[in-house]
Amino acid sequence: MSHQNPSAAPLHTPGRAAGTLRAVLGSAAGRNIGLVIALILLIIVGTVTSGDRFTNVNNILTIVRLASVTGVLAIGMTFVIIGGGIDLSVGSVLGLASVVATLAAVQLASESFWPLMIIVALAVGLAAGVINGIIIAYGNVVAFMATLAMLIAARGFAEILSNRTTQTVRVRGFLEFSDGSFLGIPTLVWIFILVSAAGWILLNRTTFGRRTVAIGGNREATRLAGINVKRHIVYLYALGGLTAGIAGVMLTGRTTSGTSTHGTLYELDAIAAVVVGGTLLAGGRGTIVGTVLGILIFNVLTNIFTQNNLNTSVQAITKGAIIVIAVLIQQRFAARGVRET
Amino acid sequence: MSHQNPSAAPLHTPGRAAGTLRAVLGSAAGRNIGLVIALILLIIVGTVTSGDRFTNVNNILTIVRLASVTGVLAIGMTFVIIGGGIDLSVGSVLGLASVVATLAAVQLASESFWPLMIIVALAVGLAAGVINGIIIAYGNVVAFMATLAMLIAARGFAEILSNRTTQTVRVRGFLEFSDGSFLGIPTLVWIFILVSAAGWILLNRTTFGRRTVAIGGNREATRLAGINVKRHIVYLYALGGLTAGIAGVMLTGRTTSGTSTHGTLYELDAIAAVVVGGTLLAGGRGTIVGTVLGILIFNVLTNIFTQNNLNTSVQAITKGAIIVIAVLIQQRFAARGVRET
Amino acid sequence: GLLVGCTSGTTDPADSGPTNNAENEETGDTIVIGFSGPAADHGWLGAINSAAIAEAAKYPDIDLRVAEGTNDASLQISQVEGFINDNVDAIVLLPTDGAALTDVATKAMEAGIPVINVDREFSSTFAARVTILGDNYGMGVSAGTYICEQVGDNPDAIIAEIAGIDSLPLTQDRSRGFADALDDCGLEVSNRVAADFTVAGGEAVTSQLLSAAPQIDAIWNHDDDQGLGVLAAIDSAGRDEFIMVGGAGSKNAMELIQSGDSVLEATVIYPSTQAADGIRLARLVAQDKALSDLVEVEVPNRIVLNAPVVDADNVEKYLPTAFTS
Amino acid sequence: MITVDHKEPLLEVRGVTKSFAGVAALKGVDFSIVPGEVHCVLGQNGAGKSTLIKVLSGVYTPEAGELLWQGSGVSIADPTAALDLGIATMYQELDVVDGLTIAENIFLGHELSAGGVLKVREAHRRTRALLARLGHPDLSPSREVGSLSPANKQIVSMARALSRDIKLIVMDEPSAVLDSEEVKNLFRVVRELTRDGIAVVYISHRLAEIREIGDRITVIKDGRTTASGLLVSATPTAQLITLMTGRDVENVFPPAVPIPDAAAEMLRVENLSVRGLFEPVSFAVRAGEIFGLAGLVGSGRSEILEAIYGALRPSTGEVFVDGAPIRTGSVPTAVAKGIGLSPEERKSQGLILEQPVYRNVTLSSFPRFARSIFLNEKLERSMARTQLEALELRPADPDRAVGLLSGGNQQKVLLARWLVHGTKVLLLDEPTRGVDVGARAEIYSLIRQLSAAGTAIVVVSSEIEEVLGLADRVLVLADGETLDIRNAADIDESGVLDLVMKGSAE
Ligand SMILES: Nc1ncnc2c1ncn2[C@@H]1O[C@H](COP(=O)(O)OP(=O)(O)OP(=O)(O)O)[C@@H](O)[C@H]1O
Ligand SMILES: Nc1ncnc2c1ncn2[C@@H]1O[C@H](COP(=O)(O)OP(=O)(O)OP(=O)(O)O)[C@@H](O)[C@H]1O
Ligand SMILES: [Mg+2]
Ligand SMILES: [Mg+2]
Repeated sequence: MSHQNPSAAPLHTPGRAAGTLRAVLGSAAGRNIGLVIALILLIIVGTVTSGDRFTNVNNILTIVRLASVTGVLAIGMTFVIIGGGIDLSVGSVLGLASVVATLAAVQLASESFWPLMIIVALAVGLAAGVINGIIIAYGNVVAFMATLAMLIAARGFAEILSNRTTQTVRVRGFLEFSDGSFLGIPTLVWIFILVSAAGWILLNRTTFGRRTVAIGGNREATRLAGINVKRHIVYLYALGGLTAGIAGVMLTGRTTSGTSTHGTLYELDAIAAVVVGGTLLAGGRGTIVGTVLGILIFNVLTNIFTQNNLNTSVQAITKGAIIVIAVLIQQRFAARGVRET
Repeated sequence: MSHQNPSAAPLHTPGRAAGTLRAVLGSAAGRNIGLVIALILLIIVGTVTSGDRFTNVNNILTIVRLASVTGVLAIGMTFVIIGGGIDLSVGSVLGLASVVATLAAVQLASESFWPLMIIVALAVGLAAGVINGIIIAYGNVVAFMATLAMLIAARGFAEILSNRTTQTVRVRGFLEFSDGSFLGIPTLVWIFILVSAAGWILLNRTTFGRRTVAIGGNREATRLAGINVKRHIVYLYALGGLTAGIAGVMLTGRTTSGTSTHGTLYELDAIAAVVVGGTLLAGGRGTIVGTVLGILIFNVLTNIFTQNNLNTSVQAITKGAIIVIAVLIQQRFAARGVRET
Repeated sequence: GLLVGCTSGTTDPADSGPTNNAENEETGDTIVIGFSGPAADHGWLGAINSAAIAEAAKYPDIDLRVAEGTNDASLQISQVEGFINDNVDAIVLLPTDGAALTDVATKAMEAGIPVINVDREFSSTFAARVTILGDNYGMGVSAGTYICEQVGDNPDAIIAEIAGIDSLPLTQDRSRGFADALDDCGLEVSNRVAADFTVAGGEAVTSQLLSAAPQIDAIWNHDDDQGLGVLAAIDSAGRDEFIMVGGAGSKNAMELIQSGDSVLEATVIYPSTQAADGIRLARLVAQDKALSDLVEVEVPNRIVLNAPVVDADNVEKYLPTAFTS
Repeated sequence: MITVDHKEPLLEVRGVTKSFAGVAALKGVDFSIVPGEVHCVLGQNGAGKSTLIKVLSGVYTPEAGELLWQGSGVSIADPTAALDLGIATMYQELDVVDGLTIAENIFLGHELSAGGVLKVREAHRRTRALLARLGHPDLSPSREVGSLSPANKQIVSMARALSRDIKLIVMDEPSAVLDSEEVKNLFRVVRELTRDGIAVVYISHRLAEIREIGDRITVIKDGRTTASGLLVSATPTAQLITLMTGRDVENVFPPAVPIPDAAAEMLRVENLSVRGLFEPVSFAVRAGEIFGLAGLVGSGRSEILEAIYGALRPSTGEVFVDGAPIRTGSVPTAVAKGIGLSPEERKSQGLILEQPVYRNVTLSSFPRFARSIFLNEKLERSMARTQLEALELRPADPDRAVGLLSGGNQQKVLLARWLVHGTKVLLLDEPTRGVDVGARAEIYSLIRQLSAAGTAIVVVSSEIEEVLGLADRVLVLADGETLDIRNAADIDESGVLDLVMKGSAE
């Protein structure tokens, strides 16, 4: 979908005497060096402008806690995009999941059944994802439109279910779980870490990941290699929906409430992080580490803005400029990393 | 960017005895028959549910007047998408253009200089488009990110310029122009008609249009044919920006005011209309007629909802379903029209 | 709740009329106030922000931190967490969603930071030291009552409603108040559309509404900001057989009411100075001062602002505090 | 044949070098072209022929060396510069735009227009003339190119080159997608061009074609000219092969191995048809047998393979593997039952170009090295490596992106895929398209080895000679209809063509 110059599309070039270091640099990890540098630059800016208000542990936890909800979405989105698709509905499905989870909370026979809330939310996310996937894979509807339709429909559905009110969750067990922490790290951040780790393994160490990359790289060739491409695409959107369900639980915990407006425009944040993270919008290439770095970059940026009491309009302009610069830095290094091996 | 099944990608099969009628059906126009049918179905629904409240001239003018602003955006977007790109910034650039135009109105030495407002707005749109184009074509930044950055930045810039207030336009000449009509058709609708017609000619009858299709279809081959692809891409986004400027003028006239919130999320409406209209998101194929039909379908739909006093949540769900159905009908016919020739 | 007509918030503190209290105005210890509100993507919210900032600027003892306006509850939570981390002296919070921000506000309170809850109410009373609210339900009642007075003698009167963003609780409160008031005089809403608080949105839904309803007796438009678009659509359709009542109370709307040459006959005030009041109250609370003109030695817990109807007769009185949309 | 000695060179290339990311593709190429000659450039896959072509057409800027055009130095900075000089190029990768019509493709970049407005009628008129000249008056100028077969796309590409005012036309493997009839047509046009004094640079891996059309030859090996300006008439084929490969390549087709009588029937196709594409076809292939499908382009050979493989849903018929019927219309089923396909378009249908070689090899065989869903990458690499070494992949680097390999080596990767999988039935569609002589011989002997090891093989090729040389039995078809099945030894190339001509006439 992009005007990327195809002739500039980096292919692995042959390593002659590729030392270990070089191998790493040229690998997917190497492509993320540009991002790490961008992140470090931002951290320096934060430290210089706000001193230890920026660097203290609480602030860092604030940043990662905020990052974790869209982070989980972005992990699912990474798979969908690598597989050659896009999912505009995740934010809205998140909202729907949060509404259904809070409705479930009201119905709970006993407070100790609270994990049911989570299961229900995940099921809602999964179901929405499966519907997306079926419409896209078997109905041959272009992903952009199918998930746009789901975006609109899921929001409407959430409004009807919630009667457009925000429901507060008062289920003790759930709140303690979601607001708790383990080894000093908040539950939400743990979830993000676990989802990212699972995503990394799934993408790099399983047949599922391998198929995803193959489909995004050349769908027809993958089909002719004997892989059930349509079914796999359903799985991809199901995964996207599942992460939306997880994020829905997380946001419900974080805000102790469920409402149809939860997650509005989160799809854009997730897509932006994935793309800044070096995943090709056209599919076939991407990394989980890049996505995590992309998410961190955006959230550190927002934190720096708040710390420095910047006018929101100025923030907007700066943010626009920084997105372009981040993509440029990331590209520069992606190209270099590949060329050098 | 889509999960379209390449094996299902419509290929013309060799025509054996292709009559003239068949040639038309199989041509670009033929691909729009599905859309015409979808539109007729909607009109029937409208007539059945609302009778002549729906079919009366005033209501029809209301629909097309409303359609005209996003319609103009969608014409520009059609070019950008056919050329293989995407422009997320048009809504926000529209807002910026409206703010600058109203600021200009305040500065006018004499009311009779009002066309200056229009010129200024168009210049703003054009400039934003050129910046997009340069970043994308020469900076090799993926279009999605570059225009997302522009979306954010232009909104911020508009806020600063407008000081976040809505300026009312009181320039008589401008208001008379924009609220006027000619041969019973409102000025705004005329603008939409003219822009569409110009777009049609540009796409189908000029070298610019053919090169746009070529770049979207096979960028490398187009470069090898001796065409300056990067420059052309700048032109494409400039065109997108220009239509955003025109739409900015139109919305300023329509609302008699300029504000940074004008045009919020219009990019999605425009993209949705273009894609429902049969333009491939991947580029290389699309029609202006399809886009116009797509815009009309969405606006007739909204009108029917209002006529029937539907709850917004129900509207949302119905809209989601109708988008999917429209794309399905449109695809069915696109495939058939092609196969039959 | 205690009703206090409080519309003079932005005037100079030195001569702020009946609430003047020299002791309160005296510069005290410098306090840091954190302020966070929704994205200023709307005239009324823009006015909320600028009034708050302007108010803080008047007091040399206030150091105001303004977080990026946002419509994302999660981001706003992290902003409040930031204020807690920085250990500010008070927080003025206009939540994007009251329920969603309750928990973090409670944490701030627990950390000893008084929270002033503005406009959209938390779901727990422990989450705020002071709650200052506009009266959304009351707004609907005021608008409905006014319309009943004007057209109530016609039992078949066609009443249209142009709501704001439908998924916001405040919109539902307004609509409920409106419906209840109309019910009192035997009327009901026959056509209802919802816009999005933007000028363009107001224009778009109104043009559709007008063609859906060829004859209307009265319209209530929830928001004067989108009202600009509503009026543009009405003008362009050349319709004037009805009366219209606005909402929020923008300067624009009041000027039109004053001039009397449009369908807009009245508007219901929804004060845009709530956050500015919040800043003042935060200062008083943080400096352990009391609200003047009350015998009570502490600032009250809950202040609900009035939602008066402005029409040609009393517009003079309200024009000076109206906000520019 | 013309004599070239006393003609002024049109274009001289001296010491041109070009490298990609530090890897040299051209290390010093010299040759010169005179007006009116057909100058053939030969070399193995990856020798640098296409890179050289792209230097001439302004796609790449050489790092060193010079280009002399009619005696004076020029720099060809971009495609426009080349076209302005009068150099038109038909690239190896089909370079047409699917969404445009034939006429629009032909005039892309030099549109016939008045102030930017297209002169459609004029363009159509001239397009018709060009197509007629190329022997295809049946093609309509307003037909969308996406609907054309690869062969017809090549015609459009040719018409495009001819639409310019040219002095030199460069053709990079134009015959790869053409059948023998089309190639004749092409040669007729080439002869017309040279008669008018236009020079032609012609690249092909089919040495017979060089013999037929070429005047002089330049051989490139590893980016260097090893011989330049050889007269075709004076150079024996064996010498050319040695120049190209640095060794002798003999016995192009390996001898057939007799099939043991006990050999089981591995593949049986009964009454298989796809409506509109081909009529019911039945045949059986035994273990150790190579079965060929011969016919002209568009006769439905690829579709038969695809229907067997499940990539097309058959309208009628059944497929049996090793005696048992399989569910048709599902690729995963076919693969699981032991059928493998090496598709016609290696790049777009066969390989994931950006991915490393080993992943392309193992794509169809996850169960062999994955435990549930978890990959054992060590095992995976070693399995891939074993096969790649057996096939003598060059370079033998399993981590290299497959898109960077030469055509012949890419073909080996596809063979390796099915070797790792251990298929019983292997369907090969154009297995040597674009593959050089050396690699061709290797692939032929690999195919024979595979069949000797008990695999049933079905092979499709547009080179009838190849089908006949490889196969034990051939099925001849025209327009989707089976004409005959014979032992390959009982028929020759002209016999096949006679059958086909008679078949299509009926
Ligand atoms: N764009 C590129 N980037 C990197 N390497 C390239 C590129 N193009 C070609 N090469 C490498 O340059 C060498 C020469 O390639 P080239 O395509 O010129 O060979 P060729 O002689 O045309 O082969 P074939 O007969 O297969 O067409 C090969 O090693 C190839 O991998
Ligand atoms: N791209 C295409 N789109 C639609 N129909 C096609 C296309 N290519 C070929 N056909 C039609 O399909 C039938 C079989 O074509 P195909 O080219 O696959 O046969 P083939 O014998 O495999 O020839 P090839 O040598 O090109 O592989 C013919 O009727 C042909 O016209
Ligand atoms: Mg080549
Ligand atoms: Mg074929």
